[in-house]
Amino acid sequence: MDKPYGWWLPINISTHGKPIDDLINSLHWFMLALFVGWGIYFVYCLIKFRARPGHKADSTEKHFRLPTYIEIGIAIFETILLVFVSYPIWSSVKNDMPSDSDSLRVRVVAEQFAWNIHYPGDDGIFGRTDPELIAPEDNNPIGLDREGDPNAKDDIISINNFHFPVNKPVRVDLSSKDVIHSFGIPVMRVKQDAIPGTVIPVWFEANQTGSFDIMCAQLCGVGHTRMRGEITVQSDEEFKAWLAEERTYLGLEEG
Amino acid sequence: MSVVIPYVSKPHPVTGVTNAKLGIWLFLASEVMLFGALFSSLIVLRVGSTDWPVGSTILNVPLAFVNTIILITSSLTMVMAWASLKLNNLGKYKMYMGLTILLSFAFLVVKYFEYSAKIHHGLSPATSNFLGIYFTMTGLHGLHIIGGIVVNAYLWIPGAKMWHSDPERFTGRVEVAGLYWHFVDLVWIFLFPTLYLL
Amino acid sequence: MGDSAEEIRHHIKGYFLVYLALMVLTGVTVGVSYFHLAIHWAVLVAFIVAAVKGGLVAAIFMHLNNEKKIIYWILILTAVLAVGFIIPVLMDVEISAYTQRHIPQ
Amino acid sequence: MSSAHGEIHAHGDGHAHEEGFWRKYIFSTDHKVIGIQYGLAAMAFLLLGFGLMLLMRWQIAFPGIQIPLIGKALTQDGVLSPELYNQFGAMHGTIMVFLGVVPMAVGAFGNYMLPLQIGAQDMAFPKLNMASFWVNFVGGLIMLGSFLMPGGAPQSGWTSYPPLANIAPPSQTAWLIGMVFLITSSLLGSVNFIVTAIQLRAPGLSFFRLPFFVWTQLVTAFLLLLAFPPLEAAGVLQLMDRVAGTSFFMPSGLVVSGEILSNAGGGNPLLWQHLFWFLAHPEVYVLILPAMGIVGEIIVTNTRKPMYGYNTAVYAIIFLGFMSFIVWAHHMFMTGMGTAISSFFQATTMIISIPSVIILTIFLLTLWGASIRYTVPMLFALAFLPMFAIGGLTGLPLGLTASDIYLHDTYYVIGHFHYVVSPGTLLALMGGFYHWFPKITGKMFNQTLGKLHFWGTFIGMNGIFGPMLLVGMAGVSRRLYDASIYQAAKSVQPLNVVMTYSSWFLAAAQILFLVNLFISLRKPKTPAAENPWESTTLEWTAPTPPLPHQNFPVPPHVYRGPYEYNTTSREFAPQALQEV
Ligand code: HEA
Ligand code: HEA
Ligand code: CUA
Ligand SMILES: [Cu+2]
Repeated sequence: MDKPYGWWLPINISTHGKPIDDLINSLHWFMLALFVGWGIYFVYCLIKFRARPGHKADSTEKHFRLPTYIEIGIAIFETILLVFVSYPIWSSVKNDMPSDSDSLRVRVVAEQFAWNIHYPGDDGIFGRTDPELIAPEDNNPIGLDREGDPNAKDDIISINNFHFPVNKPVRVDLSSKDVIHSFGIPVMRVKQDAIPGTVIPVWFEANQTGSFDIMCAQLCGVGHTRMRGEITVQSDEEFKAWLAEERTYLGLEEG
Repeated sequence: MSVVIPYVSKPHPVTGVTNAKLGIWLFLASEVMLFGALFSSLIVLRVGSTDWPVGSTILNVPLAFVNTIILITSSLTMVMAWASLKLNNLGKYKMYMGLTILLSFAFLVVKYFEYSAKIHHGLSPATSNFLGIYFTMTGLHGLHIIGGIVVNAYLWIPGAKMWHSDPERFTGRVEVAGLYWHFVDLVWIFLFPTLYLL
Repeated sequence: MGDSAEEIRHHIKGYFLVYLALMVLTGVTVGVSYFHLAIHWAVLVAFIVAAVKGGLVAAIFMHLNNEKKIIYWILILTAVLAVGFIIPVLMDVEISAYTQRHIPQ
Repeated sequence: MSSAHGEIHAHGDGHAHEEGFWRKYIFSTDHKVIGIQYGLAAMAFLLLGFGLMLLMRWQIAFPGIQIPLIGKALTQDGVLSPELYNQFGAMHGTIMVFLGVVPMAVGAFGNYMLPLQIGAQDMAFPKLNMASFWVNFVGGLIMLGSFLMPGGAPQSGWTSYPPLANIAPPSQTAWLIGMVFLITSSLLGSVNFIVTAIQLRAPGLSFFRLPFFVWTQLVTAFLLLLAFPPLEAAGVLQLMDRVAGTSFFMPSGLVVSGEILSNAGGGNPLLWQHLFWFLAHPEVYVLILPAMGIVGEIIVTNTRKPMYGYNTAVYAIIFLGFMSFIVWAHHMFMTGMGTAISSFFQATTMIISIPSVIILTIFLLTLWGASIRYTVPMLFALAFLPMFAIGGLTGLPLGLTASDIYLHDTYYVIGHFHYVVSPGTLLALMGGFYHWFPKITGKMFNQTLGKLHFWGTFIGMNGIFGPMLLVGMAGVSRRLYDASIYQAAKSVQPLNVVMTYSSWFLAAAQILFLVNLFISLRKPKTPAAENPWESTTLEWTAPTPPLPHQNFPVPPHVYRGPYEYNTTSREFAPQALQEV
């Protein structure tokens, strides 16, 4: 396939992204048509009706129908886009949360200036977290209660490295430790602000492997520019292998 | 030769109001948006909070009650000041206007005691969002009171000279000052229950 | 507003009556607050009373009971916008079903 | 006219002797002097805002490379630091919007032209008018002062989102105080404008005889009057958060650089965004409406025929103004908004695009059957149409949640609104400048330099903002100090270089403007400046320049609609003209 990034939309590796791209593209064709249409008329007027000897402005009261029809047309087209295109996409993005059974569920906790990815481990249950316990130095940037909470024992925390399997829905519970960030993955057609004090669910499913950028899309301070994460979409086996690596790296016993 | 601006004392034939009257109402409209936004914020914060106290458990209702009485009374004296001018009675005007100013000071004094009591008990805006919004809104309202005092004080003595040159315009000014003052009173009428009683 | 001395005197009676009403109503709000009604009732009562009081001040003291059209239009516009602000905000901030708020991260 | 002239000047001079320098030029209550004061201040701020951006653009195009010449003055290694980048970005936005374009469009053009166009002697409240300028001036000084504060200028973006803004360096407090001043100034100003436009119209000047520009100013004034207070409230709340330790915008348990913040919590960051955008969306129409007004005046004058569907245009403007109050949350689609509310705001956003389309269509149809004179102001006005069209059209994908998911906070947004504010509004303002310069100064400017300025500006701006849309499409986030670490940005880096060179080109074009300004001012007064475009509206029947205070030797009376070109036996029939 062609190179992933260019001067227009980059490749889309998400299952829900296609309609979004179609909307953006068709909308731009529509805009172009309007602009060129009007533009032609515009330029025509500029030439035809330029002031010149013997040419006099015609001030008689006129009424043109066509523009009114065009305006109505624009209104109708916008309504269609809104009701039949934008609304369905948005509601699926917002409501079709995959069930925990057939999806990978992770927490993403944004902070100045990194993305903390929190995997529940084999038990599939997120351990309790508590701001008091935050200790970046011993791999605990989100205050996971490893001692107190049994569910936390097998939890895996990865910083800026977000691995997940291809062809499997991923549900992210997005939150922030400090200020507002925005979890943006261009190739995944995903963007969601991380609002401190709230947890916002986001879902997506990749249909292609590879590794791509996570960009922070909301000004979050001096490090906003380098708040770069990386998603690595891989086969289920590779993903499992990676989890195991992480587990040993973190010195956790098998779940 | 200098500017002649129409409709400063006589109302505009079509709109039926003087410039000042239209102006003050526009200003009050913006004030409505200002306090409207603050009340909205209060609602948002309150609905969003899990531990919003009942005002009366923290704030001093009797003092606020007294202040309500004071403010309402000052509204009455204010409108009476205007009415006295309408009845061509400058003396009465001065009396009522004087009373209004007096009452406004009384209001501020009571507020002062209220605030200092809070601070004394170590209750500051930082203690909770309830106290935060309480100090913010009553504080802003207090500033409006002070503004009103300044205007009224001016109209009370120095500004009153105009009564002899252009009584109509002066009466208009007093009416405008009155509108502002009643609005400040009106805001308090809503602040009192929302902050102190609920 | 009427301008003849007669009407003014008549108005003045009105002012004092309104004043009394305001006093009484203030008493009512405070009185009610001691019954410790269920919150929504308390809010309702408090708001109604406040609205009546505010209405009186606006209508009589501020002469809104007979004011020029243009003033009414300005105030209507303002009221519409104020309401048009708070309703969507409340819907978004609190009733938004897609964010679970106040969960410590 | 000219016969009355000598006697008029006698008035003018006689008057000049009455007041001293200070009353006449500094603390003047004359709307014309105040207008010029606003204009000069705004121009300075526009150039400053541009200057800041030139530095930023260098860093964007050549990340980590020393800024030529002045680099060393900013940082010791001569490379723009990320801190400075954020400060300049935030201040560029703040200055351009609140201290540049609005004071220019409303403070300068509105103040100067509104009373003249309605045949009034001055604003309804001249002293208030002076006050509003000086309050605005103080606000501007505070904003400038913030650059010198410890920790540097405000750096949380012009949107100042908490919690970031709450934990920002002290200068953020200055930003808030400065905003309170600017807001107060706008409130005073807008009250004044509305009262003036409603009460002080010359006899015979009914609402539907008002020049289009006056209508846009009237609607703008209402937007400022009713949209600004919520931001004032928000400003006060954030001020409390910062100085009094409240947490209106801060939930509990925030951990900033390892420290748990001690604030009580329970606040809501989104509350700020709602309050902010409730102002800031109407604000953007404050940026465009006066521009549309100016463009309308210029186009109609230079087409030598009445405006097509004047009444429709007026209704469209009013509708636009009203709608602009209920679309604000389209800036917040990605904050976790549900389907119900987002649908509401998508709908209103789509609806609001219609009146804009109508207005543009009206301008375009006015060209039909016209006799277009390509004067300098007309060039700017004509260019405004396609530029605003691009800016407006690119608003549509942003207005639909589905496409906004991808485009939100990318350079596409930057491209969108710069097309409306820069090649849109700024071109219109420059056009207005050339249109009214003769009446204001009694002198003519240099046509050739004017045309060069136009082409330079037009090409330069498109060279900047056209590519910007593509950069956004590639997915590059805004407010990035150094995007080069992202794959998406690498592919569009050449475009960034083009944009930066274009911005220099644009800067060069502005030098032509300034040169033209100065040489024109040093020319002698000419009668040619009386009514060079043969316009019909009232300001052109006033003496040149209009009399200090009082404007007209005798209060004008209006007998006809605003744009009677070739409708009578005359080529053009001024509004104040009785017999034909
Ligand atoms: C003057 C300023 C201005 C104007 C007029 C507009 C006009 C519009 N804006 Fe824009 N907008 C901004 C300034 C402006 N905007 C700013 C500053 C921001 C960013 C703030 C920030 O985040 O920092 C922004 C951001 C912004 C967003 C948020 C994007 C995001 O953050 O994700 C959205 C979303 O809906 C939006 C939508 C619109 C729409 C639908 C219009 C509509 O009103 C447009 C209607 C106009 C048209 C539809 C054009 C019609 C013309 C024709 C069809 C004729 C065409 C042809 C010829 C004449 C040749 N704008
Ligand atoms: C009115 C608003 C306005 C205007 C006019 C401009 C004008 C320009 N802007 Fe700006 N811009 C903003 C408002 C504006 N901007 C805002 C709100 C932001 C977001 C900030 C944030 O992220 O918080 C932004 C952000 C922004 C960015 C993104 C930064 C980032 O995200 O990291 C960039 C990047 O190139 C940019 C560039 C420019 C350029 C090159 C111009 C040029 O067009 C400048 C042209 C200027 C001139 C040509 C001077 C003209 C004036 C005169 C010569 C006097 C004229 C005289 C009369 C009219 C009488 N702007
Ligand atoms: Cu995190 Cu920007
Ligand atoms: Cu907007």
